[in-house]
Amino acid sequence: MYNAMELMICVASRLLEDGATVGVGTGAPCAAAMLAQKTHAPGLLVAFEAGGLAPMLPAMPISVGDSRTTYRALMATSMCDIMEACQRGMMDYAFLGGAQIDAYGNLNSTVIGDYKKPRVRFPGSGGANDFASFCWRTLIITQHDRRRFVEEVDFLTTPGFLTGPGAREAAGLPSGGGPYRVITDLAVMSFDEDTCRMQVESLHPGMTFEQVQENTGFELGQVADVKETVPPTEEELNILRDEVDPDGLIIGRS
Amino acid sequence: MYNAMELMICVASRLLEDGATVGVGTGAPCAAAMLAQKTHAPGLLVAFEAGGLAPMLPAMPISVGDSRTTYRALMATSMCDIMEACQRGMMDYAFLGGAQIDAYGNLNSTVIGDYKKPRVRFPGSGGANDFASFCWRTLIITQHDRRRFVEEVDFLTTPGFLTGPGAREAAGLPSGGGPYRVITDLAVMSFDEDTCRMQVESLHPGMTFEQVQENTGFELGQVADVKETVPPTEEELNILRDEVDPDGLIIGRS
Amino acid sequence: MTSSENTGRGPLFTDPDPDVARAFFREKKGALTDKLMSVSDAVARFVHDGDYVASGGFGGNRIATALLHEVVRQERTNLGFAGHTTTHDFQILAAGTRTGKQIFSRLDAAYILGLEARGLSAQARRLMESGEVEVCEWTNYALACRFRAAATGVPFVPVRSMLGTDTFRESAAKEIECPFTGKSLMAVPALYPDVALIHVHESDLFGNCRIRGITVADWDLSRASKHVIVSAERIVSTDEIRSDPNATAIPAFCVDAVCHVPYGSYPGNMAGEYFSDEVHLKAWLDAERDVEAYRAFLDKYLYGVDCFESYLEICGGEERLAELRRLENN
Amino acid sequence: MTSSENTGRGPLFTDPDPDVARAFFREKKGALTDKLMSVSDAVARFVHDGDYVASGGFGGNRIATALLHEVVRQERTNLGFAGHTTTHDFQILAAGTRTGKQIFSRLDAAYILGLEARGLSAQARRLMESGEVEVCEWTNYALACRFRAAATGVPFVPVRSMLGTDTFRESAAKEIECPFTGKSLMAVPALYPDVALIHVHESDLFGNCRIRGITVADWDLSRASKHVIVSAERIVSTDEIRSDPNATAIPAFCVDAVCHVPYGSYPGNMAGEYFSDEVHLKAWLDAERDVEAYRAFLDKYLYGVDCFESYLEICGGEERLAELRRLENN
Repeated sequence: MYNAMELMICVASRLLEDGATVGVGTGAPCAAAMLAQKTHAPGLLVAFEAGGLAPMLPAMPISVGDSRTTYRALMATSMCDIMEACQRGMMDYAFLGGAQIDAYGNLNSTVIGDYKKPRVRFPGSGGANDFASFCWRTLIITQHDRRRFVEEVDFLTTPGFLTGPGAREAAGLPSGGGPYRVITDLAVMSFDEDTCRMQVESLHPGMTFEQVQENTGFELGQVADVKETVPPTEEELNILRDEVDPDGLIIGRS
Repeated sequence: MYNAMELMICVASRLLEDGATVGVGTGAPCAAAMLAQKTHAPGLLVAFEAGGLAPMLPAMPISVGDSRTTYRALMATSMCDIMEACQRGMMDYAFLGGAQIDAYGNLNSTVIGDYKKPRVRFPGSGGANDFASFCWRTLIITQHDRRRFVEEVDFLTTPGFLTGPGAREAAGLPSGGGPYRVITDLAVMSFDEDTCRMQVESLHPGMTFEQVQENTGFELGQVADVKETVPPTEEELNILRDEVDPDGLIIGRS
Repeated sequence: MTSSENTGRGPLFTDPDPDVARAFFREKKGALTDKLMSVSDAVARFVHDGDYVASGGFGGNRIATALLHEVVRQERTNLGFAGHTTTHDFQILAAGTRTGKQIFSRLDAAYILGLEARGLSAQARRLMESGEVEVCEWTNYALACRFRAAATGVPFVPVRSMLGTDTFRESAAKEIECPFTGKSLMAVPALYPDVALIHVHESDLFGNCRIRGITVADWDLSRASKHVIVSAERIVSTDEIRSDPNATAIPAFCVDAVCHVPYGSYPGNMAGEYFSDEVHLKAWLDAERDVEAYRAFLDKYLYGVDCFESYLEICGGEERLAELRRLENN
Repeated sequence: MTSSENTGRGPLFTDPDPDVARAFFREKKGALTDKLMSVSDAVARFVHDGDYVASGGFGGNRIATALLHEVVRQERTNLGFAGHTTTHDFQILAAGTRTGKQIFSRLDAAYILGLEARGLSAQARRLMESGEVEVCEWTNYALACRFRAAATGVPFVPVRSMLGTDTFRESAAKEIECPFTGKSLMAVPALYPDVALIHVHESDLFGNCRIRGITVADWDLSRASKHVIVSAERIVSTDEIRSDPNATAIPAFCVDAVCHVPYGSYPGNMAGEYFSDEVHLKAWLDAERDVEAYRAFLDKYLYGVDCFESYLEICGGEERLAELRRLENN
């Protein structure tokens, strides 16, 4: 047995191929990268926006700038150095955490309500806007519900495909980037090549498309052959529980 | 007794006050800075464009990037870091070597003749244009003759006052900078505040204004009370010969 | 969508003019003078009401906690503040003064309120939702580049993020056209803080500093700021600095004050020295939820403390600090 | 005066478009693969006729002499070349091939021909006065900023030098107006070299490199270049690199080839290792004055040499190298 977070992390980790480079935040993205390194992608190069490059993570970092992010790292450098590796096109994946998201993968982590008089203030972009602007493929991992999956984000903090095909390039963003996969507790979504709108790629075991649509505030597409998400393997779960997150900080305490 | 180079170096060194910052090239400028440190300005902070900051120079550097420029230095850094200290206004003096020079202190170190078909090709700007653009006061040390002191430089490599009052600012250069003193084997020149043209500030012992004018390809001004340059003191000469340049690389072998 | 606009509508709190900054830096002399002073003297001399302040490190890592506490205790108000991933540093200033005044009223925000994996600060949220702080939005990289531009001595640098987003709309950036490629770029204006508070591993009396681990944006921040107060785990000799010129991260001519503060980043993490005190940070977060409990917490840990050494003492003193050293270096 | 013009008339040899460079960098994979190879293999694989080449270090300091010699011996032609204070490195390439062909035909020049205090190179002068090399003028800082722009991933950065001068007129820079201050600034276009030749103190098999002493522009150059060949005094283990992450200057993902070349900067100066061989450098300068003597010199020291180790041998071998070590470390 496994819980939703374990499933999400295992599914996410498989998207990171060996030899790729990925910029990650703390929490589930970092856990997924660590799991990938310990399974199929030992040569996955993990970068942290505050300056840590390719550490041998001894434990889950609490901050993307804490000293675990440079433990036996290949380099301890600056925020600009990491971000500029991304900006010049050397970072394959950005791996971002949960937020309000729309059909084009645009993210809000700034405010709920009107910007000038927000009902709720959130942290803001941090490095998310930079990562999603610069890295070739943005991966998003988040809970799936109608409060998060909305027709229009209250504030467009971090660019997905903006208004659709060609909009990123028209805005001046580096060409060829954009969101790649959204991994939730219900399904894995990709983006339609022609419309840039979110579509179901695979349904988690036991889920129907209708259930996913019901929890989504905009109209979802689906690929021609929606598959069932391959559940976590025994090996993945063991490594995740024993080596990646033994204290259950992210996957929950057992 | 002393030779012309010794005089020039001693006179130049006195212009560098304690606590000031100066960017220097190899040769006479570096010797002048070293002499200043060993006499009246122990706290003079010397920077080299390639990245050396405040070394305890064990000997005259051969290159502004050789390891002597970081011998027991406060910092070994990059060209950009040094140049940007200058660009943001933290370097008081730039100290440049000889070149073709006009009445406004504009320097040529690129070509003699037409640029496209030069009679003689020289090294070009190096860091001279940057130093003279960024540092508050440019000091120039050079031989004095009509081939060097010309009505119009063949190529304006490095900015003096360009065409005169306000021209630097109009061109976009940082305001308030420009050439400060020109030290030659004949005299010390400054620049008229109103016209920005070169004027004799002091004549070296035995020199007349007419002799200096005769060796100058443009009309020279002179300050109201032209003085005689104070010759090198015994102490200055001893330190220069024994500690700064014991091998006589710059002041000549004795 | 905002891609048709070309100027963010956020407020620009500081002057990006490099000639104004140059005129200031020209008068900044005395690289090689003794700058060692107490934390209270340093803050008294170099942090003034209305100043624009920036905090080094990364929110909860290598932050100048002692200096930040002192700013609160000396009741500075009406500050501007720069926050690229500002977490516990933000939380400290968000506490306000003992008499209930706000410390800062202008904020360049890239990441605020949160303490990353630890959760959100209730007090920071109350402050930010009060409408009492004027905010301008940025990204972490854009804000770092604003320091970079200032350190470089130019009024802006171009970046390729923020484009097409509301983050841009609420910023003070400007969209420009690249003269070489015709592409849209985001010009982010130079940010010259009045004063930076930076904690380092080692400094000499003059302010030549060494940093271990990530430098975040402090290379640029130390150069961009009109005044720099450094607190250091250790004071070393200038001979020691000169023995390894590659290790110097901040040169003395950028620095105005040097304070000797062992454990000066506590409860933050100091690379190679001590790990963050997650127990204390959690207590701080928890206390913020209840206004009364929070006031008592602040009285005990911040307002009522005479100096940083006393704070360390009531947080567990040497025993706790030794534990955090073990945690960092195991 | 040129302040009324707004574009330099010099040639732009390389494409400053960051999206073109991004498409290239996207395919550059395998940070953590073994890249150790011979100097001849590295040059054969990564330096092609017509490529734009940049040389690390500073002219006669920490230059990749072994790689430069190999470029000459493998008779590369029609190269572009970037020279910010290019001195002995320039002199090596200016020699031309054994069969009398020119190595480079396009040159971004900031400081050329001279060897600083040592005097001017007669051969470099002949070449540059022949009219056979297309030249674009820059300053040292402007050229460093062109690497900075490329490393940053933006098409240009603004600087405040070159303004109002003929150096600008003969450059490929563009004058722009600052959107914040209205001031004139010089936009210098990103320079993405096809290949950079960089000598370092230590590298692991993957290309994680350490540099001691000044870094000049190599931090940016290594990141800006599409391919990077590193020669290293010592090959160290990745464990050793990981033991001090602060010491890494170039990360492996920028590097394509690693060559183990002790004394690889000879006759240049290598900080902390060996001083420059002023006797040999003077001999080279002297030989250039007479065309016949120069040909014999090149046959002996460059064309007729099978590898860099042989060059070291005929320059005095271990005895001379030990002397240069003493000179550096006394």
